[in-house]
Amino acid sequence: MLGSIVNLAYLIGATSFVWGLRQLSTPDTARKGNLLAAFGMGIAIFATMILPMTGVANNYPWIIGGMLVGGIIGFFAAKKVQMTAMPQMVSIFNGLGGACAVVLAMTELVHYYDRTATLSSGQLFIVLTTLLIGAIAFTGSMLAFAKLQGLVWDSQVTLPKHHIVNYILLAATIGLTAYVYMGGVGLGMTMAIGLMVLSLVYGFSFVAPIGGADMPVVISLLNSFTGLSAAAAGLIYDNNIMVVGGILVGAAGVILTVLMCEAMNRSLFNVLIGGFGGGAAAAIGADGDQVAKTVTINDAAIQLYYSQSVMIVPGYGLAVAQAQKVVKELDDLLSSNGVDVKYAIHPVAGRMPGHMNVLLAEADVPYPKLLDLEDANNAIPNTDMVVIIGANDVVNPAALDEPSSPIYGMPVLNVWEAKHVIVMKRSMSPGYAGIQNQLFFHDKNKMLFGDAKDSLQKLVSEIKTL
Amino acid sequence: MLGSIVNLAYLIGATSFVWGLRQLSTPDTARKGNLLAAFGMGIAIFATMILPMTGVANNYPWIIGGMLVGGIIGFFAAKKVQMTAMPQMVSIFNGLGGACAVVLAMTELVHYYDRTATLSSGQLFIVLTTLLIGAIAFTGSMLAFAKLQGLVWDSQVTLPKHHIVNYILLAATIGLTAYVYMGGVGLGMTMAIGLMVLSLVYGFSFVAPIGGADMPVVISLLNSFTGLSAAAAGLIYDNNIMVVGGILVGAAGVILTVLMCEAMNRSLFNVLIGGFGGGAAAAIGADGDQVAKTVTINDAAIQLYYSQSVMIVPGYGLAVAQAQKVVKELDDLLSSNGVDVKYAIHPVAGRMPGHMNVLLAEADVPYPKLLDLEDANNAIPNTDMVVIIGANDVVNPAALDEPSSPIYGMPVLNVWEAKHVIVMKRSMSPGYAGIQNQLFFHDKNKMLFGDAKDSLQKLVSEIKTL
Amino acid sequence: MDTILQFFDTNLIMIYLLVFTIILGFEVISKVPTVLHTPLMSGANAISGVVIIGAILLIRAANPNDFLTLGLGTLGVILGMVNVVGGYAVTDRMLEMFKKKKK
Amino acid sequence: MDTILQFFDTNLIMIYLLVFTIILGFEVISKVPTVLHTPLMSGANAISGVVIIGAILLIRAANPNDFLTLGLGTLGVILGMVNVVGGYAVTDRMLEMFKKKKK
Amino acid sequence: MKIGIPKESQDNRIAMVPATMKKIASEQVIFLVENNAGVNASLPDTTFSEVATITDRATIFQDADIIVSVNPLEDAELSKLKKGTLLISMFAPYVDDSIIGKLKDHGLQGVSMDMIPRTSLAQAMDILSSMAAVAGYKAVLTAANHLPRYFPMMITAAGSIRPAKVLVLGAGVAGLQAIATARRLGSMVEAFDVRKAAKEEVESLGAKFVEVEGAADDSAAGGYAVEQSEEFIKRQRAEVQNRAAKADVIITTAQVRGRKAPILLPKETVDKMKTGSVVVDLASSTGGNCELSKDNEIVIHNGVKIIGNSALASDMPQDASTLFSNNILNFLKLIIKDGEMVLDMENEIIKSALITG
Amino acid sequence: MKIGIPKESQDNRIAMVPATMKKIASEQVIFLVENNAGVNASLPDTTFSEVATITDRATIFQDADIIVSVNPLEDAELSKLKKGTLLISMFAPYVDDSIIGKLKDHGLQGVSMDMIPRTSLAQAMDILSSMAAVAGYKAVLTAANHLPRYFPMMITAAGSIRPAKVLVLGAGVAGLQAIATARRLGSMVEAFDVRKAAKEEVESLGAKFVEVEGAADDSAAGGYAVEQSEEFIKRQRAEVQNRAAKADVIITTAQVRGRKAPILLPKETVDKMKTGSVVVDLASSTGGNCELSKDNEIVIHNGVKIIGNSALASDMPQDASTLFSNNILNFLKLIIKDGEMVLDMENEIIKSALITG
Ligand SMILES: NC(=O)c1ccc[n+]([C@@H]2O[C@H](COP(=O)([O-])OP(=O)(O)OC[C@H]3O[C@@H](n4cnc5c(N)ncnc54)[C@H](OP(=O)(O)O)[C@@H]3O)[C@@H](O)[C@H]2O)c1
Ligand SMILES: NC(=O)c1ccc[n+]([C@@H]2O[C@H](COP(=O)([O-])OP(=O)(O)OC[C@H]3O[C@@H](n4cnc5c(N)ncnc54)[C@H](OP(=O)(O)O)[C@@H]3O)[C@@H](O)[C@H]2O)c1
Ligand SMILES: NC(=O)c1ccc[n+]([C@@H]2O[C@H](COP(=O)([O-])OP(=O)(O)OC[C@H]3O[C@@H](n4cnc5c(N)ncnc54)[C@H](O)[C@@H]3O)[C@@H](O)[C@H]2O)c1
Ligand SMILES: NC(=O)c1ccc[n+]([C@@H]2O[C@H](COP(=O)([O-])OP(=O)(O)OC[C@H]3O[C@@H](n4cnc5c(N)ncnc54)[C@H](O)[C@@H]3O)[C@@H](O)[C@H]2O)c1
Repeated sequence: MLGSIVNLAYLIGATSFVWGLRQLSTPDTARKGNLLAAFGMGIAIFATMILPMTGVANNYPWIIGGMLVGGIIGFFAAKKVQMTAMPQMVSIFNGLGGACAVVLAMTELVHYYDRTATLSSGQLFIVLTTLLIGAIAFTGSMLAFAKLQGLVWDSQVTLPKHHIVNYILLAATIGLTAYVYMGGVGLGMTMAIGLMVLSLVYGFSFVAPIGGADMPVVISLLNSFTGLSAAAAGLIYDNNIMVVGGILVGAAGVILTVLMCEAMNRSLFNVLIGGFGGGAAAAIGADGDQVAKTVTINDAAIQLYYSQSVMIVPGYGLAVAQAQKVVKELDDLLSSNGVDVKYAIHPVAGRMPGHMNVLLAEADVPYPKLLDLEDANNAIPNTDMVVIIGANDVVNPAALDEPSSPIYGMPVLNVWEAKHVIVMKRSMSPGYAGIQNQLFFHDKNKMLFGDAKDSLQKLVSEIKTL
Repeated sequence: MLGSIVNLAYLIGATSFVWGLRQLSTPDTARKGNLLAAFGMGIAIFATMILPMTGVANNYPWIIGGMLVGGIIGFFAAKKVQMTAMPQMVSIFNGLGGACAVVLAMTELVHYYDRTATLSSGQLFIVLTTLLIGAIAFTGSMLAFAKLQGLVWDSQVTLPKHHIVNYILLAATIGLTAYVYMGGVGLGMTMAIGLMVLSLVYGFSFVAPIGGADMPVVISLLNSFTGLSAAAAGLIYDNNIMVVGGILVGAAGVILTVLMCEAMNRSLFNVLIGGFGGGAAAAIGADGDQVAKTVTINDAAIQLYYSQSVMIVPGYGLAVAQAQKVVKELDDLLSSNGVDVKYAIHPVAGRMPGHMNVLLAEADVPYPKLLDLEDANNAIPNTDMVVIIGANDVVNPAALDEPSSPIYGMPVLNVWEAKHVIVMKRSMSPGYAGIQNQLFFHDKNKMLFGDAKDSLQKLVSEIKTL
Repeated sequence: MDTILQFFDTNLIMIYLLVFTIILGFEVISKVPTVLHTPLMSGANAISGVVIIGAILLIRAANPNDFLTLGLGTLGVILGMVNVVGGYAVTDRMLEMFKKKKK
Repeated sequence: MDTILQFFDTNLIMIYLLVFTIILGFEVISKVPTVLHTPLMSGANAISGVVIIGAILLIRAANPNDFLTLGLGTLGVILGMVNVVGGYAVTDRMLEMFKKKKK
Repeated sequence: MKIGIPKESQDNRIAMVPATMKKIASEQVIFLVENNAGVNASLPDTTFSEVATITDRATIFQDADIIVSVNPLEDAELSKLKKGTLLISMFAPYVDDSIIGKLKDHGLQGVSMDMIPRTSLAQAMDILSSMAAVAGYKAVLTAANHLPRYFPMMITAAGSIRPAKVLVLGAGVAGLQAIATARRLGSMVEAFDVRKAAKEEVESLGAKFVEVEGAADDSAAGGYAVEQSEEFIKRQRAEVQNRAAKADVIITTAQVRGRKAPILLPKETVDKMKTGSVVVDLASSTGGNCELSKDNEIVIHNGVKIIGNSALASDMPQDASTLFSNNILNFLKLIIKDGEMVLDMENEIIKSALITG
Repeated sequence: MKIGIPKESQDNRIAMVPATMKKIASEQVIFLVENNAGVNASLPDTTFSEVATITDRATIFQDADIIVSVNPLEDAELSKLKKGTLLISMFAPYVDDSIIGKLKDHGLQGVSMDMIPRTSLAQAMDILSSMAAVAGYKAVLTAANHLPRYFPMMITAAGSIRPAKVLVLGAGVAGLQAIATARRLGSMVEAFDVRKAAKEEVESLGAKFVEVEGAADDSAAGGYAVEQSEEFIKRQRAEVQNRAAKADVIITTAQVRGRKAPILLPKETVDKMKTGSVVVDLASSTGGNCELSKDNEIVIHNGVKIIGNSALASDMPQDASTLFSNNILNFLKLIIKDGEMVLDMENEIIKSALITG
């Protein structure tokens, strides 16, 4: 009877995982999905506590103690972490999951080698797999965390010809695993510990050459590993929900990793071969030793969608791209979602007096939305996002702080006083006045390269999916 | 060994079903998906032929003979059927699947009652379930076919208070099932046949009151039933792929049914309660005994997308809805897909001379796309689709053929000479001249009710998904 | 009640499988564009022709002299086969329409 | 080879389940908007904390005097619990951002 | 049959243009065009040579069976015509019906194009519509040319210019065309009319209809409806005066057939307008919608220019003539069968237009 | 310090408007405005009363330290000024530099606003830009008013009117503004300019740039480039003449500083144009882009109206004055520090503008 209830609870738990993940993949239901998955986990843990086991000591205090400690640590870590440090946190959590699998596997091996328990050859295989995958997930995640947190420089953890080193390490690890598997119970604990160490080293070395910008992809992949190790551990304990949950996460993790690569326009292979990762993305915006950060359409869409106020700064590039109607579409879309959208019209934007007025009137932007220089500069400090569409000279801070600049003294839009700035243009090339723009390298600024109409159209589609 | 191969084949077959269905749900891959599912079915059938069974006669000639006959019938039926008669065909096929389940269940019962085989109570339950569901799917589908084919009038198959009759029938069927189940082997074949007949009658009666326009929804639901009956039959034979395939189709069918209802803006309940179905949809466009056909956004989108040439006829309604920019979007979308889009501007469309010109110029429609009355009337006979957006008097055939009409003699756009016509307006109400428009009841014409801007926006979104 | 529980416990994995299959069925369909409703219905219908396997098994296990069973079984095979072959073929024809364009 | 075949045949339904679970995993994720990549990763990570169940089972079955096992098991519980609780909590925080609007 | 086209004395238009004549000219239907009749509409005599005989006014008066003109001939000239001649012109008998008597006295027949019913069917001959459309378009151009300010908004290095506010009173054909044109030029346009359908029509051009807040009031049922609605109309009138005082350009087109045009802009409102603002009054020939306007004159009051002009179509003579000519053609097609004139009094249109019938 | 604003003799504009004066007027900076100086720009004397002293011309000449005017004062008046007075105006020394000597002879200083460099920085004082923009806008309105045809397309019951074709030659500030305005009015616009950037600029306003097919030719590398490009330019010129012959309206704005304006419309081209078409030549003051145009005159050639007017901004005096005034204000801010005039010759702008420096 109790057994059936536990079975049912597990079934419910597993279904909650599936349905929770499903809901997690739609913005509207994501939060509910997370709660559902958490509920499934709660049920599964509770069921495991009451699962009928004959002739065991239960040792509940140990369990409950451990749960309290872990729960509190996890809870506060999650609450305290900065919004911007989320990916790191996920990476740590993931590593701990991997570590848990390692601990389980090692415990089994301890019992196996001191002959207090036996393992069939199939079971031994599973235990070793758990160990191997869990260990890689553990150290890999920890290094990923360290990189994201800025605790290490990429270069400091890379050896020359690192990916060859990695291949060798991987071969060694797999070889040792096979050896331990074949060796049987006579081999002793030392070998097992050796295997663990080697796996841990490989996990570290695997992540080492991959660039900081690619860390999210790596974390997702390692997350998939943790899932697989949990599934393997589930096979050890013949526990359905561990198997199902682990496999589910394993599969989802793989797909998610691929999707994340796609979103970055890279292949998984390209990311994993390492070394190029961090470099490639940043190179576009480089100028001497200054680097302009770029933003993906996706991130730009989110930032816009969740802003309170957006200021659009049109420039000559808007006219060249003939993007005025798409701008209006973006405006309508954001406005209908409660974002306050205004336009900052610099007096000399474009190539003739009133150029921007002509374009925006054509797109039917209501006059009251257009602010002139003075009003715009007053409004900018309270603006969440400034979106600069093909403007350049009119937002160049050199006009204020670079006496040698030919435009020094010209009033410009002080866009950098807003919380965030996005510049849409096709390249880093200068505008009419032919001078470089320091704004592009400003802390608050991100570049969105491409033809303005194109970028805007993509933004609109992206926001529609939110 | 062979057993394992069969098992593997089944696994592959089942996976093909899942993946095939998945691919079927994206236009790009739909065809591949269908082939994949067919491949899965082929593998499954082949595996069933070689499945190791001890001490059986196999009777291959019977099987192969049956397969040849069925296959040839199915193939030629599918090839010969008119494009427009597809839903009917699907309905027949589905009915036959249900019939097959009925045959299987009846055979089991024959053996059960003549005591050449025994059934555990669980098995009996399953067999009866197969019979019941299969029978409903069978007659229901057949009636759905007949309705779609126009072989019966809705009214001819409805009794007064039909849904109450249905409830009673359903109760009787379930009651009899329970009785047969309880009765055990002593009850004899007659009762089983009675149950079959009752189930068949219920299937018929269940579909009877539902309107012709709702038949696709009903077919989808009955398809789900067939799937479930296949799954139940799979349990009889303890055959994995039948169970998995059947359940999959059962689940997919339910969701698809719900989606189809949603696309029609109706609830499943509303459809099934019957009687209102056909009526409600048609009532909108009714005028005395004439009925204007309506078109769904979806169908309109497909028709437009797959046209060679489209003529847009704007009228005052376009101006009222201020839909000019969305029209341009539709135009751009279609043009970029190789559709030749033109505009037919009637000289008195709108409420002032040049009204349409002002609007379309605002939306930047190039002048060469605008045809005046004469050019448009020359072009219309070679046009696949005419889309009339909030125009009325200017496309009223009464001007040509109804001497009593106040607009008799006025030149109008002879839109009915095109292959298909869609009229977008909010209701059946007349235009400026205050006279009814026979075009709305024309054979070639379908109405798309709603605010023009709204309808156009939906059309655009829909076409983007194609 | 007890039999049900027992049934549940012994067929646990099968039940997992059923539940997951149902979810898969939902999931796979849940985002289908309306255009594909009819072909999808048709394709799913073809899959439901899997019931033919039951008829094949029935015939294979039948006594060669039991003409009733053989006859019914063959009827089942015919019906099922029409469903399967016709279903796939008709779906394919419907989907042919879609291949025309696609940049 | 034979053992594998045998394993395959006896665990057939389990294998179905695994395959279907994998497909489900793919399917459920395949259409996620890029916005949700990070929260989804985080949520999936929390689920992978299900490994804690192994640690619980380990402790429950352990000899009360086998402190090595108990210790390791408890370590496992702690690690797993951090993953589970932290994972869900952090996901929830990320998703809080999204609730703001939505007509 | 001979159709004569005399030169207009006060107007740049010509009643028929060569392109249109070509469509009906035949051996039976011959056009006589006065020397230089089209020159002001940029249609020199050479352009007529293929379809018409160029001749002098006297010849036309003697020979023509039908005489088409934009404006009626001088009374004095009526006596020079053959008996039975059909005159087609805009006689505006609803303003002054003495013309009917005069025509009859001289044994002439008269078709007044402005009497054609305003139905969908007759729109192809509706000269009031086609001319009003030209007038509406021209009214805005005239205003823009007289306004010392920009129409569109301009944010420039030399300062920001707010867009001009244009108020259109009377949203008939001319008013709607004015709205469309003013919107095109980038100004902010508001409009007002008493017709019920006007609000929708104005909004169908993307402009704002002048409405008083609380218009929803009249959804209240029962006996109050009428009274409330009067109160509402009153408030609306007040609102119109308010908007007028703030407008840069006002274009008035409100006419009531056969009556003096309603005064929509009293002197007090003009007093409140900004210097340099412009009023174009298309109703000036029937008294004007602005109290101060004078027909065919520009009055400057307090720095506000009030342009009274009911014949703006004459300022765009070529296209106006083409449109006019097409209208005439469509009417001629109705009354000329096989080269013979047949005035079928059963026909609603002919019956209404033939003022001497 | 006193700044004097005399009334313009030939121009409706006024060099400074009250709204702008307010921004710089103080106890040290006092404005003297001549009686009725603003009246033609719809700025009666009353509007100045708060910020300036209204006085007569002679007083201004005697008292003012700076005199700002749109057009230069008559030579005869220079002697009436105090020595050291700074004159700010548009002297156009690149056309006739004798003015420099005259100013120096009378001990006067002269700032010519049209000498301010055309850089991004100086755009706030760039009077050429702001006035050219007004002129471009006005040029289209003028053309539309003179054209006997519609600008936009009209498909009506009285016939279909094709949209007018507008050709803009010279796509500088005025040309671009003309393009924008003509497009707004619904005409089909083409434009041409010799500057490389012009194509993109024209297209950025949605108009067509006149190009000969086969422009891709010059992607061919090597020594041929130049020769080919000349051949190409020739064909392009020919194409421009072609388009011109078909245009309803041509607006020419091409100027080359300090030189006679290039002839872009020879007589032969005008000969081929349709009767009733209109040419507006903004370059007429420097000889005109059209061979036939005369400055400040309307020439009618073969039914084509050629309107030579380089001072169209004066026809929209209020906004033109406002913009002019803002430009002046921005310049004054540069030279007036704490109520004192400081002419910092290190400053690029002042150095270029101070023609007597
Ligand atoms: N307003 C006037 O009257 C007038 C007249 C003449 C000159 N100017 C001068 O023009 C300048 C105006 O400033 P501004 O900020 O408007 O323009 P800007 O400084 O010229 O910058 C325009 C930017 O737009 C980008 N761009 C061009 N085409 C694009 C496309 N299709 N998609 C996306 N980006 C595109 C270009 O960068 P990429 O090439 O990297 O895309 C360029 O940096 C000032 O210097 C002003 O003085 C003004
Ligand atoms: N061009 C002129 O100068 C002029 C001037 C005055 C009068 N007219 C007359 O106006 C008529 C013009 O013909 P027409 O075909 O353009 O117009 P119409 O005959 O008046 O028909 C317009 C149709 O648009 C529909 N509609 C209105 N708002 C809509 C919306 N938001 N969305 C979708 N549909 C909407 C209306 O039907 P629902 O209410 O069912 O939606 C109506 O039947 C002619 O009779 C003409 O003589 C013309
Ligand atoms: N049947 C057709 O196809 C057709 C063609 C053209 C016009 N029409 C109709 O004819 C009618 C008149 O058109 P029109 O342009 O010749 O009208 P009009 O020149 O006689 O009057 C112009 C406008 O002024 C309005 N007006 C009158 N008194 C007013 C007041 N006190 N305050 C405000 N506005 C006032 C009128 O309502 C009208 O809209 C309109 O309803 C129009 O739709 C019909
Ligand atoms: N820095 C700034 O912010 C700023 C401000 C205003 C203008 N400008 C620049 O100044 C330049 C001149 O502007 P403008 O309007 O005063 O010019 P302009 O009035 O001197 O000349 C008008 C146009 O005519 C063109 N042109 C000359 N000869 C021609 C010929 N033979 N055929 C065709 N076209 C010919 C010129 O290229 C110019 O575009 C432009 O490049 C403009 O972008 C810069």
